[in-house]
Amino acid sequence: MTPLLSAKGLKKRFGGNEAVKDVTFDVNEGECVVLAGDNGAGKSTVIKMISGVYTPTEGEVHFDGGRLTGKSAEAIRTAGIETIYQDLALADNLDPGLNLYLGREKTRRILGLPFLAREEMRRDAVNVLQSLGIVVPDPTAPVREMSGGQRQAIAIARAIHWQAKLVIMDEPTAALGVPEQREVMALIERMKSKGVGIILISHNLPDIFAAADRIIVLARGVVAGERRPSETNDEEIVRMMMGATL
Amino acid sequence: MTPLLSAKGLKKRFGGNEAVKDVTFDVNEGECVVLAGDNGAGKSTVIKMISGVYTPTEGEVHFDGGRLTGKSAEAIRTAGIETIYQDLALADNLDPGLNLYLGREKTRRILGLPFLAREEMRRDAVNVLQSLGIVVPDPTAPVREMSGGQRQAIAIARAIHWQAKLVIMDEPTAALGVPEQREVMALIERMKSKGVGIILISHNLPDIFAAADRIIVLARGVVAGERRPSETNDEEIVRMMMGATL
Amino acid sequence: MSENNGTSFLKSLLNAWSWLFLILILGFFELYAQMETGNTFLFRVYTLQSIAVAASQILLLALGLTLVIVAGHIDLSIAFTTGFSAVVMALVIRFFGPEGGWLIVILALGVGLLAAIVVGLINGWLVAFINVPSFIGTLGTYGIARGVALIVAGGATVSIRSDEAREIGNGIILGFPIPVLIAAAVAIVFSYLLTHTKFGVHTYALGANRASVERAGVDVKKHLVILFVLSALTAGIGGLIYTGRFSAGAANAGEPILLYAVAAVFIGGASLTGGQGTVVGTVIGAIIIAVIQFGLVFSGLPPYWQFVAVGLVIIVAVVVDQSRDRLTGVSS
Amino acid sequence: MSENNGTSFLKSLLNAWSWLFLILILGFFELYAQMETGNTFLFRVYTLQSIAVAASQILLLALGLTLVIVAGHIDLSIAFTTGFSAVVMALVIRFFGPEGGWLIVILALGVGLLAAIVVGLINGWLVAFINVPSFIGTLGTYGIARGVALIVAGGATVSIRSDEAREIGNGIILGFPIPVLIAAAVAIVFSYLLTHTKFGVHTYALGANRASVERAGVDVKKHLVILFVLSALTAGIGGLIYTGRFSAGAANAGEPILLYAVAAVFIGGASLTGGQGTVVGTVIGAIIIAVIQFGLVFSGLPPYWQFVAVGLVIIVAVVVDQSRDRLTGVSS
Amino acid sequence: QEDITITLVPGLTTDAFYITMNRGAQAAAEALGITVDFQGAEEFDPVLQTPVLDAVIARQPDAILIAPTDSVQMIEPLRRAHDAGIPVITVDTFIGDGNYQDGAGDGDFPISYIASDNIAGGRMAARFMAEQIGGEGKVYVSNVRPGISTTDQREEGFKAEMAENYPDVEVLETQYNENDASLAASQFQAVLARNPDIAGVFGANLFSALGAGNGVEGAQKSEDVTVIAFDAPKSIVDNISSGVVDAAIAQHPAEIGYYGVVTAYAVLTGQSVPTSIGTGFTVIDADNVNDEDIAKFIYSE
Ligand SMILES: Nc1ncnc2c1ncn2[C@@H]1O[C@H](COP(=O)(O)OP(=O)(O)OP(=O)(O)O)[C@@H](O)[C@H]1O
Ligand SMILES: Nc1ncnc2c1ncn2[C@@H]1O[C@H](COP(=O)(O)OP(=O)(O)OP(=O)(O)O)[C@@H](O)[C@H]1O
Ligand SMILES: O[C@@H]1[C@@H](O)[C@H](O)OC[C@H]1O
Ligand SMILES: [Mg+2]
Ligand SMILES: [Mg+2]
Repeated sequence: MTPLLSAKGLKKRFGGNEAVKDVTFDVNEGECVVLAGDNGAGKSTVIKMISGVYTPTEGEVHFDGGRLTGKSAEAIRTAGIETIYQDLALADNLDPGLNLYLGREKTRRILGLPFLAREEMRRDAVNVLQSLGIVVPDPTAPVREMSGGQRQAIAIARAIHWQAKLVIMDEPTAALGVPEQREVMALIERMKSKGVGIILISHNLPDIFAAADRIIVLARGVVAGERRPSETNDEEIVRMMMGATL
Repeated sequence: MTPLLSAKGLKKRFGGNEAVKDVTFDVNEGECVVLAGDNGAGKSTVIKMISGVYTPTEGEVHFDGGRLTGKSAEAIRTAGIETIYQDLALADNLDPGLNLYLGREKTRRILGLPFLAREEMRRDAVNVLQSLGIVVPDPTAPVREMSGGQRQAIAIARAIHWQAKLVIMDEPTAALGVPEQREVMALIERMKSKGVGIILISHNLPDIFAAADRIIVLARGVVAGERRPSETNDEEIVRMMMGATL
Repeated sequence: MSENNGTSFLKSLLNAWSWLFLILILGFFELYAQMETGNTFLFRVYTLQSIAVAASQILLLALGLTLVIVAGHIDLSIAFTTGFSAVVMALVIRFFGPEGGWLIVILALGVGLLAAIVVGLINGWLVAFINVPSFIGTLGTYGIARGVALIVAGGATVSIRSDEAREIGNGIILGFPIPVLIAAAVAIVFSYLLTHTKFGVHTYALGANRASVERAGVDVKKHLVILFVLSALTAGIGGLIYTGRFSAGAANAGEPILLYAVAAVFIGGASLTGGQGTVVGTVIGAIIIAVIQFGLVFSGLPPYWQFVAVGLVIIVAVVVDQSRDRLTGVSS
Repeated sequence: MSENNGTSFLKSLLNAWSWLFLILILGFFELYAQMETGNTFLFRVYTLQSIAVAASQILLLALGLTLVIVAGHIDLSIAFTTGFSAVVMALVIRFFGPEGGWLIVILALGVGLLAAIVVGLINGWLVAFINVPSFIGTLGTYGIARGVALIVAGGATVSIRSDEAREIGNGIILGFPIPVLIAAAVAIVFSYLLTHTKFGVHTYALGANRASVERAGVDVKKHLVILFVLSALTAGIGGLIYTGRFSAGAANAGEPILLYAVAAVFIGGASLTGGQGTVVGTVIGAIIIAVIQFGLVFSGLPPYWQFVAVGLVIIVAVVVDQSRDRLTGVSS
Repeated sequence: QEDITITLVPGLTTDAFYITMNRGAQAAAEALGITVDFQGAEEFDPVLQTPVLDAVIARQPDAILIAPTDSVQMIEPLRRAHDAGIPVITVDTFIGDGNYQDGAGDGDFPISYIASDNIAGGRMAARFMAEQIGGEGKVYVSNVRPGISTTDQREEGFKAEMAENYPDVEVLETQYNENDASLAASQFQAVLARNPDIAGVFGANLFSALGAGNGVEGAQKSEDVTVIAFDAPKSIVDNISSGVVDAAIAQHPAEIGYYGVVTAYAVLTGQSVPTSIGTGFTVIDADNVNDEDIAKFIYSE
């Protein structure tokens, strides 16, 4: 079986600083790969090279039989990769419905002209958020006025609402309440069972062990090792994270 | 003993929406009070009314013998309250040193004129961050270029670097790696033992139980209850969080 | 219905404040006129037509600019895109002589618009592909369009004799001057674009957070190019109307109204940092400016005092707008 | 030393690019001059003085503006703050007659600056306390300052006869024209302010994220008022120099320079959204503009082509600046 | 008739020339016991003048005196005044061909044109310049910006006179200064750097002349370079006294304003008036600048 996604020898240099190098890994269909690592290890940088935000300094990414590297963020999203970014990347002046559909807005024709279906998108947003356990008091308000967790839920909703083949999640539960965190973990299970590949970044060890099929540990920009959860334990993972630092 | 801080009947209305009401609680010296609650419960809104970002619609806050309500953020900070905001509130175009000292910059006189002591502030920042377990590759770079956890650590450093009487922390470990989270928990203990009062907001139940002297649960903008950790357990707290929603 | 509760209903109600302000100043001038001269100010077709034509000339620069400013950019070059397209149109008409008829005038309009589009494409290319900040890029094309307009015109103005062109600039249909109808049509199209299409949503998102649209898979470069072309296009239409109104294409046609156009956009609620502003707001802004200019002359205030009064009214227009936020407690 | 490694050293080296561009165009004109006329362009005291004086007139509007733009705002009123303070100075001198001597001239300078400060205070108050967006607020005071200047002048210009005032505008000390010395002094003070003081750090932080400074306990309202006063103050100094140079205070003294001043700030690396820009950059920007204005006339390019050339050079100046980022891979 | 109201619309309101014209108009108004309003735009530009004119028409004055900002472009806007039954008299500038009431051309409807001819003024400047520089050498025109009809005509007259009568005078490219005296000064110095033998500058309006004069002074060339100014506000006259400017071509704006109002009054009271009245020029230079009878030609500012 060819992997759904394979990253080969990824390197990213910012000015004089090599943030990431020699990162190679695969993700299969229905598999959840966790990228673990200490702060500044390079996790977000790696996933941005996959989703098309950064062009790798070296290395390349293949997905679903095609080459991704060099393609635009647009093309990569169309190819079937959705991403939840650590900084959420929301349009703060728009409501949750428009944020959910950003780039793929629903329209309705009136006299042959397309009009945005704002209410419909808003309703969908309310529903998707509800399924994550989140209620927003005023769904017509811009997301600027939402709480930290509400904002994160909107970013999650945006990624899971589409039939993606691979979903990348950069610390998706960091701002979520306890029940919402559980919802997201359950969601990951459901997506896996539908054959969706997942790359999850998390600092929460219980979550990592619960969700991961494989754990790839980054330390100071390089892969420090790869483990299956059944083969390892908290302590070893933490030691690997620190590994290169010592 | 009079409490270090006491909030009485706080209410905040945004447009037509009452985000928070009737919130009353005290914090004593050397005590850590945890504000727990689901997403959107109103936790961040409460602490912003204390730190002076919002003016309460109703209610008032007293601190260390004086009235805080109506004072500027500047005056409240000078009175001895430091805050780590959920959105970090960093100046993205400045380096970690200047962010650490923002509003209280160190200067050095040359020919009688004050000059910013950039290097010194930078060195201090590197040291404080190191004590939190964080290394930034280039301390002269603006914080815009830092990872999520590095940024959060800078916000934490800023609050703990000053001799505050009360430190407010809104989800301070959300983006931190495992060892860094442990550092922050240890730090809270150290501050408590020095008599510093702490208001901690967190969604992490183990952390809440480890740090709290008292847990105040908010649900849908009102206080759903107050417990000492020894009197309660995870489940009850989660039930209280959901309480008002059911 | 569901979205018309709570804040949103309140909001739409409050957005009426700029209308209210406009009505207020109209009322003021009417009262003044009645008391001072015994004549009506407002209820004369002539006055309404004059104000509307002046507003529409400002508006044609301001409409495209609104989109650009909502997206967080600026377009200074419209000051001379207007003149460039006015001159080009006049040259085509002059080339074919006064007997050309409608066919030639339509050709001239087309060529004039093409000239404007070229400027827009250059702006878009500079900003989107070369990453030149829009302020500087469009200041550059401001100079270029100015120079080229003067060069092709062989001087400052190209006068023409064409009844058809004159009709476009001065004709009246059912009481509505043609320039006003054209500006209204463009305003409706742009209002539709900005509030009801994907393109509009992306424009707002672009102004708030470029990364949000980029990562959502929108082709931001293409979007920017279209924005600057639209801006050049409306400025170009302004130039064509100018040539029709004054029977001459003037290279300087747009320059003196640039500042008014920018002011209309900002009075209409836009902000330097982008992400805010509406076409309706800009329309009200342009009308407010045209009304006070007309009203102050009409009221006989000495010219230098008019500068002071215009300044005050502009500030008050926005203060009124601000106080609505304060009244409803939106700010902290 | 520690901060001079890695990026930072590279950065300071690269910031030399705008210098390089300046040197490039100077070199170009020199080469051209040698080939075309056999004369030197650059190595004449007289040329250098002339370019420096022109640059300093632009600079005095641009320096205060730099601070305002770094903080994420804009100040359009300087266009007429300059004229207002020029007129007020001339009126004071005229009032005391040509025999007033230095004492009166110094008094006139003081009163002229006071006039400017009043405009700055109003701007600051509007933006900081009334929350009027700076674009609109200062557009309002633009009109007010203009009207008031014309009213107090009782016309467009107030001519004076004062050898002392003329000395300030035209005197030369050790080869340096006094206006250049004054502009240089202001530039040094502002550069110190922006790079070495708390005030400067807060200005940058304000441009990036107002909440960051507010929550850090900085009195943002006071800070904004100071910024607008500084901006008015430098524009006012520009007006005083103008009155000295031309023996006449003109209400319009600053208006034609506004656009060049804004351009200098942006060529110097500032951005519409704030948080960026330096005094050194603005100085280079102003010199670049003065050099091309001088150089193009010198080169004998026909006037309309000069408009085109100025536009091109402005764009190229920034493209060169952009390509340095691309070369070092700072952007994605 | 006590209640006659006439509106004077200048090319722009912030210019000494028009301010002086208004002074003359007010003097006539006082003498005749009528009212003259002064209303205009901030720049010499048809787009700005048109809305002002529209509002003036709405006030229905008994007559309009106007300095149209473009001979072609202001025809349509002025036709609206004519159609509203308001007599139009143009001052300083004209519309169409400037020959009114002869049944020819588009802009034939104004009653009268009262002005000093700007083209003739330009020619006069050229003659004076040529005399000063001895009939040969390089000169150029320092001008505001292309598109202002009055200043464009002065340049046109200047160049035509030189071409026709002074073949040894070389007129270099015109330099446009945007009404910025500082830029005009630096432009002179650039022209000088290229042409060390430059002999004269014609400043087509106040700021062009002030700037050129300052540039000459800065280069310490006051002895060698002749500066001629068009218009004579006090600042220019002061510069003549101090030797920075050699001569000024003074129009007689107060006369224009005065005759304009008188002509309008005549029309309104049923008298016949000439379709054109020419007012003269006075050359002010160091020789006559202190004369008593020159003082009245100095513009108010
Ligand atoms: N745009 C950028 N420019 C310069 N350096 C950058 C940039 N983005 C990231 N870096 C640096 O690269 C390194 C890796 O950053 P990255 O964001 O990938 O870390 P991370 O593993 O996601 O950490 P965290 O867990 O804190 O989110 C960090 O040291 C960071 O400072
Ligand atoms: N500026 C604002 N304008 C309008 N509504 C707001 C604003 N800030 C917060 N709210 C609303 O008030 C409620 C409480 O928000 P708050 O940020 O206090 O929640 P929180 O308890 O901190 O949640 P989280 O755990 O997600 O951070 C939310 O429903 C939010 O949408
Ligand atoms: O100074 C000029 C004035 O004399 C003329 O008549 O109109 C245009 C002005 O610039
Ligand atoms: Mg990260
Ligand atoms: Mg919160």
